[in-house]
Amino acid sequence: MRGGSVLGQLVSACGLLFAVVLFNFVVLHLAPGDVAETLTSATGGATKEILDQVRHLYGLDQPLHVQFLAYLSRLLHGDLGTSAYFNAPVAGLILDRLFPTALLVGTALVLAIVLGAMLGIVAARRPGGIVNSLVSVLSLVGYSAPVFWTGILVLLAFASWLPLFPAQGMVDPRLSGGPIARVIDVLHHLVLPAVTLASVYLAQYSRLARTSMLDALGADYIRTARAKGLGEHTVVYKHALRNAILPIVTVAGVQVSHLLAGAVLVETVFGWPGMGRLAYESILRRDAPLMLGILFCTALLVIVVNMATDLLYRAIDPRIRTQ
Amino acid sequence: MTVRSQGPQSPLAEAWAIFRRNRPALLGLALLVLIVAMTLVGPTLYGVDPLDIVSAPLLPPGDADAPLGTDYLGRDLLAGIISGGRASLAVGLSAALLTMGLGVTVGALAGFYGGWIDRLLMRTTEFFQVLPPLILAMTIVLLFRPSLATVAVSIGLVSWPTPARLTRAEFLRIRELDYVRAARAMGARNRRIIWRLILPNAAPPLIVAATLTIGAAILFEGGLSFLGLGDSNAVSWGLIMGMNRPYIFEAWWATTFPGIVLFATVLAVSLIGDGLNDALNPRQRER
Amino acid sequence: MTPPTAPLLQVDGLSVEYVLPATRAFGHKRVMRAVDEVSFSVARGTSFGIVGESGSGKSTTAAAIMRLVAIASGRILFDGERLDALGGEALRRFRRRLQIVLQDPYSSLNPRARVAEIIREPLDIQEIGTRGERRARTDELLALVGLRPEAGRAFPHQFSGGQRQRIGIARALATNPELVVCDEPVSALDVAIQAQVLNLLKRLQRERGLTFVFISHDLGVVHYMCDQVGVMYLGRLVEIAPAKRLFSRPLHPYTKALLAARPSIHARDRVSKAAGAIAIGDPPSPTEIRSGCRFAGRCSAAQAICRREAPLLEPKDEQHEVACHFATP
Amino acid sequence: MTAPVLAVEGVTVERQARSGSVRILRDLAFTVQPGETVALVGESGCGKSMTALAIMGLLPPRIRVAAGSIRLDGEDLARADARTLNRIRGDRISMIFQDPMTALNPVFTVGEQIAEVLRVHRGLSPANALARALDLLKAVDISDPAHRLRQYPHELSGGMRQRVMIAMAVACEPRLLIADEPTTALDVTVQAQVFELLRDLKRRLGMALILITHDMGAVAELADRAVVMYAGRAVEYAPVEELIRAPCHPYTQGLIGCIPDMESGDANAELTEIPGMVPDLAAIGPGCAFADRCGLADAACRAELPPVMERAPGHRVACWKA
Repeated sequence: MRGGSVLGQLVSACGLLFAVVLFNFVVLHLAPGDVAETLTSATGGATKEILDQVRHLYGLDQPLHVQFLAYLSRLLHGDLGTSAYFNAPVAGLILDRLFPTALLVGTALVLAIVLGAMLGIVAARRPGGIVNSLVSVLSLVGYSAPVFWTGILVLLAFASWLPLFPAQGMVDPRLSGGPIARVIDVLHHLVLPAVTLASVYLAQYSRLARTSMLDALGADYIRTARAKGLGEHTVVYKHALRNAILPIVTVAGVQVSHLLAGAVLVETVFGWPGMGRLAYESILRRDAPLMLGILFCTALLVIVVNMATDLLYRAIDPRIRTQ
Repeated sequence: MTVRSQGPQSPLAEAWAIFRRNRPALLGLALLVLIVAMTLVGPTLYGVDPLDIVSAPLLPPGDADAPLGTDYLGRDLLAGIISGGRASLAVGLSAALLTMGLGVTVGALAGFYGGWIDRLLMRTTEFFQVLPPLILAMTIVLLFRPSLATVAVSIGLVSWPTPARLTRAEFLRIRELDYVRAARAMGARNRRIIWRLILPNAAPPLIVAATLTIGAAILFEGGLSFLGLGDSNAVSWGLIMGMNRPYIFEAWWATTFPGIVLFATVLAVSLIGDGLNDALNPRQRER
Repeated sequence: MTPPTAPLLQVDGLSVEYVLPATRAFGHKRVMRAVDEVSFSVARGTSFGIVGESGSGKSTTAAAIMRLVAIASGRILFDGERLDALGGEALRRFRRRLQIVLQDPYSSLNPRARVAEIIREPLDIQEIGTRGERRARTDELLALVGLRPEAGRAFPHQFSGGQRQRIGIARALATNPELVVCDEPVSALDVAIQAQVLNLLKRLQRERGLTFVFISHDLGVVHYMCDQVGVMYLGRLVEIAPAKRLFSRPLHPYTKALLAARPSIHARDRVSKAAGAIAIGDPPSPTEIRSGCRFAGRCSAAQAICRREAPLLEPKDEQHEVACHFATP
Repeated sequence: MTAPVLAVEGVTVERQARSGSVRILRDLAFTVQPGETVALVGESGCGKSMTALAIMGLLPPRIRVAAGSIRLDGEDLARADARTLNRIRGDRISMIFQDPMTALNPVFTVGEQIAEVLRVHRGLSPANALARALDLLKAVDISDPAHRLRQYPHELSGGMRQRVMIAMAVACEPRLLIADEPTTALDVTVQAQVFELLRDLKRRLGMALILITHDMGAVAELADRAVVMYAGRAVEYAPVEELIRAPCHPYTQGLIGCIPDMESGDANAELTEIPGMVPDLAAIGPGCAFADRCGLADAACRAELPPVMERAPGHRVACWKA
């Protein structure tokens, strides 16, 4: 699955990106109805003049391949089109929302991996213990609970009955304070959505960590390590963990796209001003250019993150590095 | 595969014997039967139209007219939950069928024939793994008008690569096994090798995957409806939750109750999936 | 002396190639010759053994004879017919005349089929006999390999390794083949069980006049089973001789090294091993073959010519062929 | 006679199961003298590898030494705590395994893995340990040792990996090395090299060796004395030459007779078969476990377990009919 040179990875990443662009283009043209109407439906029925203007702007009267090349060239110049509802460039709208989403998804991912790995390791070391049962229940519940429902329960519990955290948004607009106070305020807002989003992946990673740790602990090289007279701590945390971490990195990389998708629901529930919330808004307004722009940008994000995990994997697995 | 009653235990009989002793899995099965029964016969037994306004809005549970309370328009929540199951389950089930059908077919072709078919599939799954599934489905539903069919198709479209990869891996593994080589040496045709040798032996993980896919599709449908992208004419659990979301602090029941049923349904399916996994893949049972 | 007959199987310049994935992003695909210009013939009713270590190409040769891998070049004549030229339905029908017994008693039987179905499978595939006849034949085959008729209703996982190998042998004999290719049939079994299976194979050969191509890494097994033996090293046959002759008077340095390396219960009686007889180093990877004799890098007798020119397999006398520039008894 | 390096006495190992415990080793006793090679030989499932793991204190979960003692230079390993065992393992006693492909940790270099032993047991600094690891790689005849030191296991061939395992095992010049089927996964020409290396190291370091194998040929090549095991019990103890020349136990006789051997002349003679198969350990009756497969067995054999009896000096057998 993995392997090949870094250059090869880069080439295939560009290929994927091109496929995403092509997909966007095709889907837009396959959609029922006139393309210009689809693009402008967010304005609530455009006049004939506006439709003509859009047709001209996007070159919709041109042959398809010319349209595609034009589309491609606009993308290369950072032009993702214009949001019909906001009447603003899509690229700018998305860029404004990038940081909140990255903060939310990043925090959730780190939380899920660190906690999940810890639980999984403890569970693997004591197959009959409480933590092991906890991991089993947690993974089952985490997998089965709809994340938007979890979010609502969390809101009801920790923003309403026990009002420890703010219910909506990322910053308190009434706040007046220095930068440190602002950071604290953002973190305060971050707790509930991040925990909610992490809960799903915590379930998965704890189970995965347990499986891979059990695999590693049962491997022949662990018996070798014990036969060398190494202490239990060295055996578990040096010899086993270094191997058990590999599948977690792989899965974390693959799941970034799922995490971004989950962020749509979580951001909607918590009013978090990220790309997911923007996607929700674009659906409410039937804003096709914005939605397509978001699809493109999230795909780009996933590709970048995947390449980063690939590099990380190379760094920690010598079998890939020295092939 | 036929299971005769006499003679030593077949792998299938053995699997059922293991499953029967798995209490969580049986619990899941019972729960699922209950929920399916509720959606099938519930609307006739509880004859309240889920779209009728029966009482004051946001009435708390325990009311004589609406046992589970009312939503923001004053519609009976219980009636909504009972009827909502139909859309959720129908979409979940048909999307899962589509996912598995597409995934298994493509995966089997790629795994069995290899070559360019395989390379094409691998590229395609890579492509779909790059697109965040929910955002992709949102785009499709937005552009193609929401309906139960659009929702089911879009879920199937974004989910098939997972079973396809699994099927491909199983086919790649099994086609190199000695009993398949032996069958080739006997002159077996590809059709026989695929249907009689590889598919039955690849079935256990695929059955488990199919179960999990149903759960995932139900969740997915819930998410789309919650965002208002479901079929607005068909009541579904996700739709009720999405519409009542602005009133969670005033009426916790209107979002919590449908959520519980949705959760219970997926939980039941997951429990059955876990049970099937233990029963069909005995080697991993110790886990 | 047996009267000379036309060979049942004749392999002539057989080569099999594998394409390896490129090591670099835009690098060239590399071709590996797993079997390189292999020629030998097997007389009807005899056993031809192929010995060699891992990577020698012995199992690939077996697969090529069974037409399970693509042949790059060369001819395979079976009873005078061009087996290598057959295809489609003709090849399919032809397969009843040759069968294979595989190494792994665990993966060679379909875990989801009952033993009777497994043994009957070749008859079903080749559409031989009526249902009743196939059933009778199955019982007959079970008895032939020393299993009770009730075994037919059981599933493979209910049997031990040795019994499973018996089932595999019964399956191979279902269509009454003339040639049976045995690919390491006993190497996964414990010695005591190995003897049971070897004796069974030998008895079956005697009773039914079977012809065997017998692949093994174990010199003792080949010596016990075979009339004629070929030694393979990195895809090439380096020596062919009657079994007794090969083991008593080997000519190729590699054969000598193999014999010297084999642990024997008579080690104590043997004069201490000549140091030069043990091959030096590890066998090189089949993907990195250089010109010249393939054994040159590990051979203590290698000269300059060995690294330059690959020796051909040439007859030293009527019975003995060897591929070495300096072959000495 | 000098004091033995290892004295195994009355060792019984049990596996805990829901349905009760199963004895997988029964009343095992043997000694290993300094510098001596003792082979444990038998078919799979006879308990030979379990014996090695019991000596090393590496028994898998739910398997434990229920009775007996395992004394290394007088110190009982069966009763030692984890800390003591860690001090001894890899230092005074070490072990190599069957599959060199999986026995080395794939994510550390060869050098790191060898150096680790020296750092733990000898307290060497990382640099000194690595320098010593280089010497060890030279000692096990690995080509280009300085380069190999920085390589990962997957970059080495099977034979080289087993050499690395050996280098690691002898790093602290142990009193006893246990080799569990050390060449089963290797080609025969490489096997001969590994045997040669083991013989050479034994001579140089004066260590004792326990060779665990299913191959009588390997026993004859390498061992001084052999213990033949069947279904968790030692059925015959003898010096190797005597064992091969005049085996007493019917099982040993069968084991030697069933080897296709080209030096014993007549290839047309059928191989001796041991009929049937190894019994299920949980279902062994009160008598001799081999009785069901033995041509000589009678009612007495099935009724009562034959004790280990001395046939000749150093040659002991557990059989009523021997």
